[in-house]
Amino acid sequence: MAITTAPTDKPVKLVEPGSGTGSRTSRMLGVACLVGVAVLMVFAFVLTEADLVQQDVVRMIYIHVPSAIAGYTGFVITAIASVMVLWKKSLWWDIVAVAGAEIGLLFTGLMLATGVIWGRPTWNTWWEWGDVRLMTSLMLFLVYVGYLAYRRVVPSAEVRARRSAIIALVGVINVPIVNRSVEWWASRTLHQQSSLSDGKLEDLTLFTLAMGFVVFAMIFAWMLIHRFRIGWLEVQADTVGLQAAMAERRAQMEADIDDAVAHPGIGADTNADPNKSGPDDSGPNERGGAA
Amino acid sequence: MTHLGYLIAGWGIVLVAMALYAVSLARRGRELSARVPAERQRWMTTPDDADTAGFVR
Amino acid sequence: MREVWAVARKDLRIEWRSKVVASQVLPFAVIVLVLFGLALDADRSTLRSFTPGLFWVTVLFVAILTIQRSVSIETASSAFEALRLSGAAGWKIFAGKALAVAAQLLAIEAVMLLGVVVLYRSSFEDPVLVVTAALAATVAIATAGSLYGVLAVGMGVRDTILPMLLLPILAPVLVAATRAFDDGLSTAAVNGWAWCSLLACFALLYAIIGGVAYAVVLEDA
Amino acid sequence: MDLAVEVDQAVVLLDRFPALAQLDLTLPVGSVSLIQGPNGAGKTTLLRLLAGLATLDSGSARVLGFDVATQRRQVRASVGMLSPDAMLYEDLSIDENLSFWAALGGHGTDAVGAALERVAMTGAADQPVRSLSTGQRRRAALAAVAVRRPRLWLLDEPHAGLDQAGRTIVDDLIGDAIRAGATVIVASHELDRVRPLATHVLTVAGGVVHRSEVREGGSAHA
Repeated sequence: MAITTAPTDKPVKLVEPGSGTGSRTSRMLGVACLVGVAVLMVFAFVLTEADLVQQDVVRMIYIHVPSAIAGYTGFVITAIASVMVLWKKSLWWDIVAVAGAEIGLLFTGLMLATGVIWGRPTWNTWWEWGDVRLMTSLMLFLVYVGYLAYRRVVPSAEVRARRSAIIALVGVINVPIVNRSVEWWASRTLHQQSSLSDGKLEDLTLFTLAMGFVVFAMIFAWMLIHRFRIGWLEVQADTVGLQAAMAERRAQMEADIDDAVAHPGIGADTNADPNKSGPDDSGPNERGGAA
Repeated sequence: MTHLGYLIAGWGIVLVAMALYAVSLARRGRELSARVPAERQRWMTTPDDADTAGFVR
Repeated sequence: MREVWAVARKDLRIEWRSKVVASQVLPFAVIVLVLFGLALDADRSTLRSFTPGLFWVTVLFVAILTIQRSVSIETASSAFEALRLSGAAGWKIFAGKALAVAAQLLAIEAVMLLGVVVLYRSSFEDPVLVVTAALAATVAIATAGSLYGVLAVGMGVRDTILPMLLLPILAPVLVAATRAFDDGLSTAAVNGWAWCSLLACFALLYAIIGGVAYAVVLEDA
Repeated sequence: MDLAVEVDQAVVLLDRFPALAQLDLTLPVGSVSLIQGPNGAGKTTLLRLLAGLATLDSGSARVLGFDVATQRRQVRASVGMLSPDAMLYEDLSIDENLSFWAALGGHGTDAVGAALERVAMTGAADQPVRSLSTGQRRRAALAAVAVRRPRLWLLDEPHAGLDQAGRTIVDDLIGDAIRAGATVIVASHELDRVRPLATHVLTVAGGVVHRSEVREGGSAHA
């Protein structure tokens, strides 16, 4: 999985604040993505032949199928990470989960969009209700829209991690049920059975499609790395903010105490008495916040 | 080339959406990294203090 | 099991006293049925052939309201905190809440069935199938709904987030229950019992997931 | 001495606000503690943490030997919390409310009658909570805590809204609890009321225990 190969410059090199989430490796990957897209377009539009039946619109396959694979990969990452959130109780995996969901949602959206556009000239319809893969993808898409919407409204990081993990897993478990119900509902699927295994595709077409997978995998990895780092930075920003808030809170304590000294009888301590200055040694061991 | 409109629409949507998302990622990263001190920007290593990513108990 | 009954009985007793579902949700269900009738014109054959779908879409809307009520019983007086403090196992509270929701939904569905017979001229060709399908679908809706209801607890915007989360999950239930009713009301030639078994699988699955996940949510502070 | 409460460097965040900011606290079993402090000092959050109702963001806390972070269910089952919200269902009678909570916690419903008698609410047992006054609700809520026979009583402003007789009932209940070997923590602004009972007086401010004082002649020594 891409996350484990996410580049860290070792030994750790400190970065300039504000320099973003890029590292040398991720920048190289980014350049490779751009080059990959350009080469893919050359192969897809210039070097490959049009299909006999579908004519030129078959060139859609080089983005549609890789989008589908990338979308599902994102959701698989979210599902695995959600299991890990519940099992290992780790926010690290929560960051992975949300990264997978967001990118998975993007690519699933692109798969649906390209599918709709491709369906019009080939199946003569924008939308086919009975198509199993289409409906399953749509339901998965909606579940993860809900997942991301839900994450926005839960304030506590720990509660958010656990509950959204439940939502993600329930959504995944739901996939086979959706699949089954659509299949029974109207088994008039228009999707071709896997064109890859039938060997129907020509060599160069197959090669270009494989190249599409590689290019999309690189784009996916680049996005996952950067989205993960953003999630990581969000946690760190919270931690930094927390330290400031704690300092403020302690200052507030001082103010409260000063208040009590200045106005004995009101506020905190009505019996402001001489032994205020020192805690009773025989008492339970207390101290205020770390000095 | 047949179906040029469909192809432009499909490829266009994919490339534009991916580019926009990539740009938004870069911008969010830039904004956030300005708020976080450098020693906390090590993505894979966990700083030693307790209040970092993880509610491991 | 004593705790399960205690929770279910408590919710049903509160409903009996407050009549929120009976006086607000039930009339809403009837109104929706009437509105469908108006929207789809007086062409009875159209209305009749759409009956199963209209029926279950209405049930989903009604279920959202019933589940929101079930959640607000606990949040209104911080009773949810008391549930957490009670020490009772999460799955027992879940089962009790889901049972109460299912009972209320079944009562509403009974009235709605009467409504479609009168308003849409539907007829029960296979009453056993209709009842079984309604039972299985209602358990499925109540279990999934109670789980998502508790997930929305503590969110300021739970009234809007609940349908967003719940309805996509319940889409297969809508399909399966509609098809089963197609057979039971003879509006289409399908194998209703096969769909019934899918509903039962769904209900069982969500009862198990719900019990486990509810405990996780209840443990949360 | 057995410890009822051991809190070490506890941080509790309420939507990023540190309600407890590295708070330390230890209290022995059988003690009666008065928590005082200005509004927003963190008194209620401390009680909620000890009840297993707050997320511990860092530090550690043990209640009656159970870890608040990992053994929440055991913690929750052994404490009784009186919170400003009554935690009672408005549409049910007091008796129905108490019987429900008793059944859910696995306690016998026979304790319900005794608890109602203790708070002098037997006459109103069949009235729906909706029709009760603030003071009556408070008494009913106190009875609900008593039914649980908790080992740790967490009372948040127990005297608020109560008349003279009601306040005496609170003091009596605290006495009962101590005699039964329980530990009591009271957060209150009514210092004079609780002070005679208290073995420990804690001042909480800014999310930490600012000062603590052990008093001779508290009810534990009586």
